[in-house]
Amino acid sequence: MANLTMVEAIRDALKVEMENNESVILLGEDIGKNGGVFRATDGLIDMFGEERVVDTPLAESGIVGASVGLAINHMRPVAEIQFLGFIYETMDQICAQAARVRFRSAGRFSAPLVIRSPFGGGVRTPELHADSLEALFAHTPGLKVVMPSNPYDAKGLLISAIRDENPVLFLEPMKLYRASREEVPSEAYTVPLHKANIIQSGDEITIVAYGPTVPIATSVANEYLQKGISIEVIDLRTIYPIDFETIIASVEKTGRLIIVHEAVKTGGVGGEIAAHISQHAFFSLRSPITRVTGYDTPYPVASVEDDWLPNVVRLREAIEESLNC
Amino acid sequence: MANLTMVEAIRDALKVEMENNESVILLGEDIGKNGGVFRATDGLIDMFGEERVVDTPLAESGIVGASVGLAINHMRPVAEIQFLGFIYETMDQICAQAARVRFRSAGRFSAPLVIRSPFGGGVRTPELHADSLEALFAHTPGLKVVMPSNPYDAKGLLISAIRDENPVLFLEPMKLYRASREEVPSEAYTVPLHKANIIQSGDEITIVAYGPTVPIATSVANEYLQKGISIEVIDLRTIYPIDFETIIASVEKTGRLIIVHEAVKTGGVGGEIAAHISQHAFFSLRSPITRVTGYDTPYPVASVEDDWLPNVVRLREAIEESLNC
Amino acid sequence: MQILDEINAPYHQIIKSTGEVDDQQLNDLNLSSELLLEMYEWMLKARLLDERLLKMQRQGRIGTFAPYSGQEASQIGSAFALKKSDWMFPSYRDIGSCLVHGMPIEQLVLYLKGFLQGGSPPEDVKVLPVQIIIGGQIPQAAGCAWASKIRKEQDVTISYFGDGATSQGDFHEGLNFASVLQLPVVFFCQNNQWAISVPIEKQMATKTIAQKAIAYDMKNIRVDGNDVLAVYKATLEAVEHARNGGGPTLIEAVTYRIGPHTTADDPKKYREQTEVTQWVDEKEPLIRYKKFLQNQGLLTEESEQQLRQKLELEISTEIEKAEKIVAEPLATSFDHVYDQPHANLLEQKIEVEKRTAEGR
Amino acid sequence: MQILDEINAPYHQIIKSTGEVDDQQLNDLNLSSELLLEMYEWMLKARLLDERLLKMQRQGRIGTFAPYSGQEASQIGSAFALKKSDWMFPSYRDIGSCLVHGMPIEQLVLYLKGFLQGGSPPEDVKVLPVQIIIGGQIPQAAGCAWASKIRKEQDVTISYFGDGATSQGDFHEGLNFASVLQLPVVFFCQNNQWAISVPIEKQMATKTIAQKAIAYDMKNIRVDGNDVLAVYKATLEAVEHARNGGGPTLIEAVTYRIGPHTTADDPKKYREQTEVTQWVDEKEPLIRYKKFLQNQGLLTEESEQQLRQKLELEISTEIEKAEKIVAEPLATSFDHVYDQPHANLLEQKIEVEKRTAEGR
Ligand SMILES: Cc1ncc(C[n+]2csc(CCOP(=O)(O)OP(=O)(O)O)c2C)c(N)n1
Ligand SMILES: Cc1ncc(C[n+]2csc(CCOP(=O)(O)OP(=O)(O)O)c2C)c(N)n1
Ligand SMILES: [Mg+2]
Ligand SMILES: [Mg+2]
Repeated sequence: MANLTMVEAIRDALKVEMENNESVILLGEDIGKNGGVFRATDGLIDMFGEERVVDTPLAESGIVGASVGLAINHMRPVAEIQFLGFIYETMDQICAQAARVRFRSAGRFSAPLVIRSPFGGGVRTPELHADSLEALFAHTPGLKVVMPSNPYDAKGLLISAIRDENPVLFLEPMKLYRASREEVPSEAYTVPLHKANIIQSGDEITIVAYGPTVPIATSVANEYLQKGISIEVIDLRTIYPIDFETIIASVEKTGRLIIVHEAVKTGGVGGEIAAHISQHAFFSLRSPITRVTGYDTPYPVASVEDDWLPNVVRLREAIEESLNC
Repeated sequence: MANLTMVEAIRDALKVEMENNESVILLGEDIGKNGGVFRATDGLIDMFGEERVVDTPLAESGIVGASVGLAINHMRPVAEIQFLGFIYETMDQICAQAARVRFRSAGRFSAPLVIRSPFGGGVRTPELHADSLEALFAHTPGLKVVMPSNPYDAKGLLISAIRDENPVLFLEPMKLYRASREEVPSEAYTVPLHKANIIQSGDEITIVAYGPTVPIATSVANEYLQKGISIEVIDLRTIYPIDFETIIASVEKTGRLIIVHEAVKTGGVGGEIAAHISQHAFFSLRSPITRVTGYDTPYPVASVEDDWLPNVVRLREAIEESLNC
Repeated sequence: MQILDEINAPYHQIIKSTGEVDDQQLNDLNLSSELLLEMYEWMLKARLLDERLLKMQRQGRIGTFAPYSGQEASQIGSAFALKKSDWMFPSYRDIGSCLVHGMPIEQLVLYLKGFLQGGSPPEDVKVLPVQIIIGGQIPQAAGCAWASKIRKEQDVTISYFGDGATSQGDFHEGLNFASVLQLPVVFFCQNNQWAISVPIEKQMATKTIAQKAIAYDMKNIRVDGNDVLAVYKATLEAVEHARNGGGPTLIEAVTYRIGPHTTADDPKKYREQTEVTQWVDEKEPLIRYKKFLQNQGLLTEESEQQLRQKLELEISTEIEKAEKIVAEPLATSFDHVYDQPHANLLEQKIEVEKRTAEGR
Repeated sequence: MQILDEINAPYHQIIKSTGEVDDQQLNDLNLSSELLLEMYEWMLKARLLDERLLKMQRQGRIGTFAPYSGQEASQIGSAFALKKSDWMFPSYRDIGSCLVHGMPIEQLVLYLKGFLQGGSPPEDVKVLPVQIIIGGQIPQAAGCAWASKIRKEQDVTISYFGDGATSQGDFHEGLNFASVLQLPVVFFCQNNQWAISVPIEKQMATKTIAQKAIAYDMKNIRVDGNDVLAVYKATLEAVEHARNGGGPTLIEAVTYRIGPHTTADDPKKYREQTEVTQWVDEKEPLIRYKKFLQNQGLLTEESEQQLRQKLELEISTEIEKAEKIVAEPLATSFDHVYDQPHANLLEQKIEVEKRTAEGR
């Protein structure tokens, strides 16, 4: 056990898996001597050498393309895309290539790779560093998309992702990198993929959150608990494929659902959840499903980003609306 | 007036706009002498010369990147991406660049360009030629996404797109290119963007379709009309921004909604529509909103694609389910 | 640029288009008669298959198909330079290379019929499914070679692509990675002068593709792509260079696409038939090589006829085998999205199975 | 490769790092004393601004910022070669060039404060907002130049980027387009030896960036990027070449990033301080140019002190102006997503305005 921040837990996961499995290599921009711009790979080059912790040229499509080839030829590449806003450069190699190697070859080849990437708002980064782009990948069969919200999950989910036989996009909320510390086992352990986590159970309303919005959801839920209103908070953990079972079970109990994410509203993952639940828990719903999300604009400049992001105020309003409906 | 197929109507739109506006130029792969792989630009090089109908090198990011620069410097580029499956290569230049020029510069610059691209299933194309990827762009503020379902709309919508002050993705359903002929005015005319079209009005159920699924929806609606059940069919026309007003008004009348699209279900535009309508017409809904879409797999090989695509059979089933709920 | 002409000067040929032979190089290559004949056999097989597939396409028995007639010397010569354990990343047009590297004709036909099975070569055949996205396979090939290098295995990876592909960002990123990391990979570009309707002059400002290697300080070879022996020699040199730790090579094989881009294409829209005739007359790879073999006393019209019949039969047998096979139903696809279908996918699979079973 | 050394041989310098001057070239340039001094003034202004911004960042008055100290000769020299009507596509590090081309300091400060107004230069300043996506501006610059060419206007477009950017697909695609279409564009690469922590040897296998132009048959110039006169001369040559219809040029300005990559970066993690000291000692652009001006009798310690004070004052005034400005509220952003907000967006805007008005 060690008391770790999320970014330390991520580093720890990489370390134990590199120890466990020779095939695991890391590649990306500035992940070597520099240890990554957030230090997620700090020190790993000293432990595992330049051959397994590789500073690549500055070319995201090249990084993912090379990872596809590495994975086809039986390595376990863990690539870092320095910020998720740069992932657009790699959409072909992720969505048209990595995600389809297995399908295209009817199972003869596969590309089990992991792409790690930090993202998320509220930390005053330059343009295109904060954008939540998970929805682009939740529309791509063949991929898995995972997002931790705390140090323990981060390590366990990342180990699961590395061991998974499919390409996994592992999205790391920057704001949570050093937001808190938690006891994390030193050895390898896994947290299962496509299994949502009921963080807090409750009867009157269900909130589905993931990554950076989980702390917002739990804090508001605690607030309401004081007032005698019990809210169920579900941390999605895996964004794709979505664990609808857990959400449906919850909504069948509470009859109300709010989804909270930082991504732009239209076309976001919240819409998919709302659509699915509206259909499959139609007769359990007591009020309309609402979404508390980023607005339908590009992620704005730093001076106003806090007004753009979902926050406790907006979540409270949604809860009131839902309860009074 | 001339009796035109959709692809001819598209060519006609390009022609009249090139005549009307010197700034309009066409660029893309094989659009010159070859007239495009579907002949959408056939003959235009003879009318307007090599300077305005340009065969570019084989590089989609370059094509869109150059179009952004052309548009910033006051041209009206209409780029062709040969098949929508290749658009992944250009996601950065579309989503992180074109869509943000105006926002980034607080209105000082803008990039009014059009990207035309054929797509859609049922025509036995090789891998990645049939994929419906509109949802990726319906999550990108700053863009507009347009999709015609008939020759008349194709011309009018494309002219609107070219005249629009914002970047527009204009998606052309291959299957409909030559599926039918229709009287199309020879002169320039516009069909407004972000305005859905009620193709057939009805009382008992609303079907929202767009592009290649519109004929399916209308044919089933006609079938039901014979049986005395009236179905309202809405052709979305613009996929983003979505004309929710029209859909809500319809659902408030019918109480039932089915959305039909070829794209993969999870994360598709149907989810967004279902989510929005579930929320905003919650108390009007008499049965769960359902979606008839592609399955959650990559677009499959040609021998089985017809089983994968939404069709009249699956739409009928959804209607029965909805009516009997 | 004067200097560029020097860099690109060595345009490798062994059998000139006039039929003359560079005896020195031929002797150096030291090929057995069997091997010389075998190469012809594969070239002819490839050509006959191409013709057959074209016919099948016209009859609606297979889908869209990209003929490769005219490029057999490039495809066969290069594939002959590989070991069975080497990796191949082909594009849609590289059927000749795939054949030589062990891809059964049956398999190729299934692919062209749009059957799920078509993408899955036998276990011991290290040929990736053909790449549709122009250039997409290039950084992947670099990555595959990287894996071999990391594990200190001797396998080399070869990536095939066309002149048009050199315009793609992935070409650049892949070559840069390979050169920085000194990977055992061969980038084999068949410059067939056309990318659909776009001639090479509109594709690039350079006279050669080989010179693009200078941007990566990479070994390059420019070779007559219609001279199977020259291609074989060039590729062998590159492959051995890679195997010995020398790093990547860019090969430009100068060749010509005699047929349409695909069966959906009409080249009359954009190129003069005289250009085609001229290439064929002057440089056709099979005619040239056949003449050479005849001059060497290794082939007669008669033995060629026999070979032709044998190959036609082989092709027919394989096609028949393929045509007996039933397409995998849609439901099977669902098993190949992930190693295990997730809950939602399973539900959809069951729906599809039910629908199929009920014949809806 | 011998040949490459020849291609890249002309490493242009006018003022050697030892302080010696190439009189021949200097005379040919035929610059007035005013212009020579003006260049120094801008270099100094850029340097002083850089230092000030770094301080402001440390005090939390602006956000993350990418210092450019050490690159002033490249940035100022190149921008001096432009006409006001030429277009500039800068990256985040090209503040010096932006300044010269008319971007007010006030504007730059607003950008760094994360204010919406920061992205919008005055109407007559043809400088695009700085590009964050490495290489993204390169094909855009080609397109912008293309528009000028189509309309037969005389404007040239310049695109700035770093050594790391040359690895991106967009670099390749942009340069290929520009060379095929013979566009009036200058690709100005500041090779500052580092891409964050990645040294140039890990970025590319080539010794130079200039040689990458050979892949496009493009004019190239390799210049001492710490010699403002050499940079000016090289860029002027490229700009005039473009203006006269000669097509694009790739310039490699060899320079050095003295400071951290950004204020969020700690270079001690990955580079030796001795390397920095050595570059500064041998090649620092301001010191070198100051010496030159002193030798020419155009500058004294005293006049330099006066200049410095003047510039400090100017900078302070601009910063004060900027700091008096209030950030545009979030709601204003909604007006710049489209030319007209659509229905949904308008609804959201009203929600935001209401929220702001009610202080929630
Ligand atoms: C990324 C991408 N863009 C466009 C296409 C459409 N397309 C298929 S083949 C082709 C031309 C390719 O030319 P080249 O690389 O020279 O290969 P060749 O077909 O001549 O063998 C094009 C444009 C594609 N398949 N992928
Ligand atoms: C597409 C993309 N990938 C990665 C980054 C993160 N990043 C910002 S600057 C930088 C290094 C750039 O190096 P170089 O091109 O040499 O320019 P310099 O910073 O040295 O001026 C990186 C990797 C980015 N902004 N965009
Ligand atoms: Mg070609
Ligand atoms: Mg640099």
